[in-house]
Amino acid sequence: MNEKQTGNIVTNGINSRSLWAEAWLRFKRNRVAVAGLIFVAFLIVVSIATLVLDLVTSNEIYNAYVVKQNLSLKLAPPSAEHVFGCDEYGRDILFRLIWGTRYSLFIGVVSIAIALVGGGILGSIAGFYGGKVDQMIMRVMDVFLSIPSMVMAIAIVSALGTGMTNLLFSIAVPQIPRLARIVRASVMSVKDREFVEAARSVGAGDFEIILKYIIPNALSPIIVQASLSVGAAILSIAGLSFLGIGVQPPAPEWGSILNAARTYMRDAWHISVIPGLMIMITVLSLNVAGDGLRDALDPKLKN
Amino acid sequence: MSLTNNDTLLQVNNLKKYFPTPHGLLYAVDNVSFNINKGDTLGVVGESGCGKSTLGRSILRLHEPTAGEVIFEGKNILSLNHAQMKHMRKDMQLIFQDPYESLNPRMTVSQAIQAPMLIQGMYKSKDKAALEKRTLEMMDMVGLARRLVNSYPHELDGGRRQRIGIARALALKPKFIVCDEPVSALDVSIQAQVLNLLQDLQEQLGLTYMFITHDLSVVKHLSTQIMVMYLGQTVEIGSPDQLFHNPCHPYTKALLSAIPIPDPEIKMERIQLKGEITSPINVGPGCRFAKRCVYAKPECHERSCEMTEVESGHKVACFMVKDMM
Amino acid sequence: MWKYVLKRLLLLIPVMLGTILVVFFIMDQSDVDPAKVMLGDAATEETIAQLHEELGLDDPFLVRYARYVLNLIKGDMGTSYNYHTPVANQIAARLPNTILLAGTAVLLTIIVGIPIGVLAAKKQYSFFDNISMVFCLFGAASPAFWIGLILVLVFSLKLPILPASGMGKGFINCLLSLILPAITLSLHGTATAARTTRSSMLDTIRQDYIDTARAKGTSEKVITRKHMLRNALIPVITAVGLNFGVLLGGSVLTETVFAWPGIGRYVIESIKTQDIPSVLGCVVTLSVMFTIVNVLVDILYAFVDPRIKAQYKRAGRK
Amino acid sequence: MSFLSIDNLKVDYVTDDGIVHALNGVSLELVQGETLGLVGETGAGKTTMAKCIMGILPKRTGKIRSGEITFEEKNLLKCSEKELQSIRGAQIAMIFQDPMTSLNPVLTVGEQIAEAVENHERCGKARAMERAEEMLELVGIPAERVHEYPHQFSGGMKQRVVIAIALACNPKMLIADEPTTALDVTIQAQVLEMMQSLKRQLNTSMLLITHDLGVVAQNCDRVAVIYAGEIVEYGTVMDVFKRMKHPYTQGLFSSIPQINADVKRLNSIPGLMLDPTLDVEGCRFCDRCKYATEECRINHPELVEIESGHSVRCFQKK
Repeated sequence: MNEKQTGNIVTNGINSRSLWAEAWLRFKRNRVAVAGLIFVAFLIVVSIATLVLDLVTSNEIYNAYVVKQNLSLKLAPPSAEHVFGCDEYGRDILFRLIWGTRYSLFIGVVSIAIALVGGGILGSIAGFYGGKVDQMIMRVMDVFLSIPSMVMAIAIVSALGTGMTNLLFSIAVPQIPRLARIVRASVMSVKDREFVEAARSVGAGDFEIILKYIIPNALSPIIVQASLSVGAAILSIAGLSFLGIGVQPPAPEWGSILNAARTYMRDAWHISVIPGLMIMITVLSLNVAGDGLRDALDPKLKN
Repeated sequence: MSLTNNDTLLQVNNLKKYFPTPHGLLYAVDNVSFNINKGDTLGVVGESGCGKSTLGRSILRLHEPTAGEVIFEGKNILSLNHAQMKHMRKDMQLIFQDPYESLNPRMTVSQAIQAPMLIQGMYKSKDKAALEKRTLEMMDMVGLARRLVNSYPHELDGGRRQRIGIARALALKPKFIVCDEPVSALDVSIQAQVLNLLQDLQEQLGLTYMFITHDLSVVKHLSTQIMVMYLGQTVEIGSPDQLFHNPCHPYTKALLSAIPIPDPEIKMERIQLKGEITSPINVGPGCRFAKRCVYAKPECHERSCEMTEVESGHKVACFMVKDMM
Repeated sequence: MWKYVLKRLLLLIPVMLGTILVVFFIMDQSDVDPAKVMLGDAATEETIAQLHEELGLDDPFLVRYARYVLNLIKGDMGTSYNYHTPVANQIAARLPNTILLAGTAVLLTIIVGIPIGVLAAKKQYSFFDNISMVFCLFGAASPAFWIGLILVLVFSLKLPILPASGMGKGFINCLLSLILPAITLSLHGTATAARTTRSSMLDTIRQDYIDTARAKGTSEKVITRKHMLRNALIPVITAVGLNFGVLLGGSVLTETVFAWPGIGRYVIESIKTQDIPSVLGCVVTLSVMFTIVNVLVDILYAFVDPRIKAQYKRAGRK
Repeated sequence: MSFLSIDNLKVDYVTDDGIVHALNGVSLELVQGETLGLVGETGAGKTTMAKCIMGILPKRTGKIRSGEITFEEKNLLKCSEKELQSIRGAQIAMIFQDPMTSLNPVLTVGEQIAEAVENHERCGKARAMERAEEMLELVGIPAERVHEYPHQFSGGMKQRVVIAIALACNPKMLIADEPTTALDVTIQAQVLEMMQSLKRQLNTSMLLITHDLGVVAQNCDRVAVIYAGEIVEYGTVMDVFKRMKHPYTQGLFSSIPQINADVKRLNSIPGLMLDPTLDVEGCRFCDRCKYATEECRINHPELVEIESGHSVRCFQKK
């Protein structure tokens, strides 16, 4: 059965849907992916809300509940008052988790955005022009690729220190060659397609071709990869914090809560279990949303 | 070289297009010459790898030819600069083989038809009313229902998509159109619809076609002149009558004899060909068909044969042509 | 073919030089003054300047890089500020442990991940398929160090059957102490390998040549083994190879959690003591390991896929 | 005598976009030793029918709703997978449309031919390989190429290999699904000629699926025209080509440019093939038919024999 022939024939021009709209329809039918997306959206709302709250109350809540030590509650187990219990300084873990959301999301999203800009520029130049330029860029990328990303992040942080900019940088740089590869492959697969030649044959210039013909058609795999990379970035930042070279205490970053928890594992299991679950659910949501995007954007790949 | 007369729209002289490959130079188009008169259709036939598509794209400078001349209305377009070439593209258009590949999947029917006109500055994008009127006219002309104006290509079938491709090419009011296998991706019943449309448009608008195909029946049906190519070279050129009733080149003969005739009462007598088509990489001297030719003599392998006229307008590149006739 | 292998191995050299250049450049950005660290409290401006002169610390970047590479070839990675012994010795003592851990983890990835993927694809949409894909989703989303903590919590603290940290002496003890870290480290890779195998198998099932095989009366078992698996494994090899990089990064975390005496733990220890030559040495070692694995994967690839083998044959002749 | 007969075969595909009615009650007979041509356009159900006979319909989406396929007095649709395996390749073999994708890229052509022999004949590997070499020679490929991989062959050569696989066990029946569509004209002629002579030599019956009327005219004894999952006309080549009765068959003939006739303008069939997800009451062609009457829209015509051995599904042509 040839799909192209059996495809529905539009009877009414008004009902036409672009590929993006069709992808969105397909995405909406995937309940797991929608759940993932909703959870990610929820986390974004939470982190913005806490930021606004801190601004409005000039860190009052933050100081009172998130960082203030209360040794009488040291390692208190979950109770009605403190649903997830308290940590080694008697701070409520729920509060710390909520206020920690922003670190994971902010660093994850911003570092991948940086990597996307870098990788996007390099990859599209390599893919569009090909030849020697492509060779040169990709050889350099190969070198970067042969350094494991976590190892490179550790090297960058150890050399530059653990400031926020350095952290962003240490997560972003190792992702650049990976994204550059995806962008390059995607651009290359589009630029030789016949509709690009068709645009050339009516006299369209490079700029117009890139903007209207290549980018819209090369975007899907890039979006998918970027959404999956954010999950990977969140894992990296948690890892760095866990090693003590990421976000520094007393900031309630999830990985750094886990780092402190190690010492008290025997007496207070909840400190080590709950923040880890939080990281896992966040990354899981991003991954299922990303997988859903892939299936929706490229239905051919769906099994 | 024949002189350009008044009726000639396009003259191609010794056109060459070589591609470098890791295994050597690929002689995709090698020393091809021909004329097309205004309002005529030149059919270009050959099997895969014979360079027919590359020839079409080289004439339009979508591939930059290695050497030769393409004279369109008396101007050698290979000497035009970028801006002049862009202007020239209005007159020379291309219809593609695969209607699933040749339309930008992110553009609606109207966007696809309008894009060439905007690029060429025939209309300004703020000139909405005129542009839309013209788009609908184009859709009427190629037989696309107006209600499809905002449809996307993936919502349409192959025949309709090919009509968009034709409308896009015609939007610039070209004089000359290269049709690169425009119906070979379509089903038989749809094929006929599109072929008829192309014929009607030619009559209405006085178009000149170069029709590239592997299907000899289609070419015979449409063309006023037919050129047969083999591994980058022309082996025979002539009118459909001359070629089909008096084929001179052994390859043309073999090709004609290989077409299965849809009539059980006519039994085919096929001319045997040895081996398979190779690719024109690092070809040596001699006739490129010689290795597969049953009539080949030693000299065929040693030097290549020029095109010689066997009757008015009928040229063949074969040493054995006298024996063939 | 062997010519190709040789060529590929020779190509390793520029990639390694590039890798070391990048790592050296990153570490060079550190504002830690080696002379100050080495001299400790006894440092005066004079002695510092003197040491700078001695060590060539003020030479241009490329000169220092060249010196580092030349020393590296001789097996000299500088002296640890912390231990005051050659970094190379420190690394040599720990490298086998890291290789043991990483090797076991890769092995686990292959012998667990690939069969799960194959079975899931063969029984698409079955209970097993769903369960294993959920497992893979969780596996890929869990921070490895956290899984390590949970495993310790369960198997060392609650049910004390396995050692929580360190590397046991003697074969049995060593093996016992290897179990938890190896599982922790392999989890992410196993999940990735299973998912890649599954989707690659599903892709292969749709191929026309599977219909050809069915049409000649081949049994399903033989089709799976002979026709599907061999084709489906080609992308899996790439995935496992690439995942080795993630695994090496993860080894830093895993070794820290389990106090495994490997390079990963050493690098963190060195960062905390600002022992720059040790950090540099560790990062270089890990990167070079990954580069070598990548080349091995490339070569393996060529052996599995005759199309690629043929390309290389032709390239080799040229 | 009829040796393969299909009776009232109905097949649906269950897809995300709805149920596609691929075959809507196909009945067909193949006479021993003859070639039956099955002609139709994309989506008419040609390949579905071939896959049904072979029992290789995609398990998850392809659903056989009703019908019988009788081959030598056995209903193939009732056979167990084991029985089918012994029939496939040995009794009924199939050639696929695209030679580029129908061979397994990681196995040599020899292994792929030998596999068919090993499946059905109890002979050793060595004997099977010998047989593979014989088959290669038979289809015009030098036996020494037996150890080469598919990518080393051209399209025409690959199709010869596919034919060698199909004929390796001397099947009684051969299904050829568009065997030459992907090939150039001169190569098509070579392959068809070879198939004809092998068919005669081995006394095989053949079902030749194609959309090319020329191929049918030159190679078949009988023809069935299929439209939207139904046979609309069936008869000898002479019946169908010289005394065609169904409006669709007529439309098909007048819409192809013919090399042996001069027509100024083609008569195309207006409109498109019926959307296969729709259920229709009347004739499936009536929307495109210039003879259609009210009766055609309300009632569904049956396939009626109008002269000995020539049947048509049309009210207007009784």
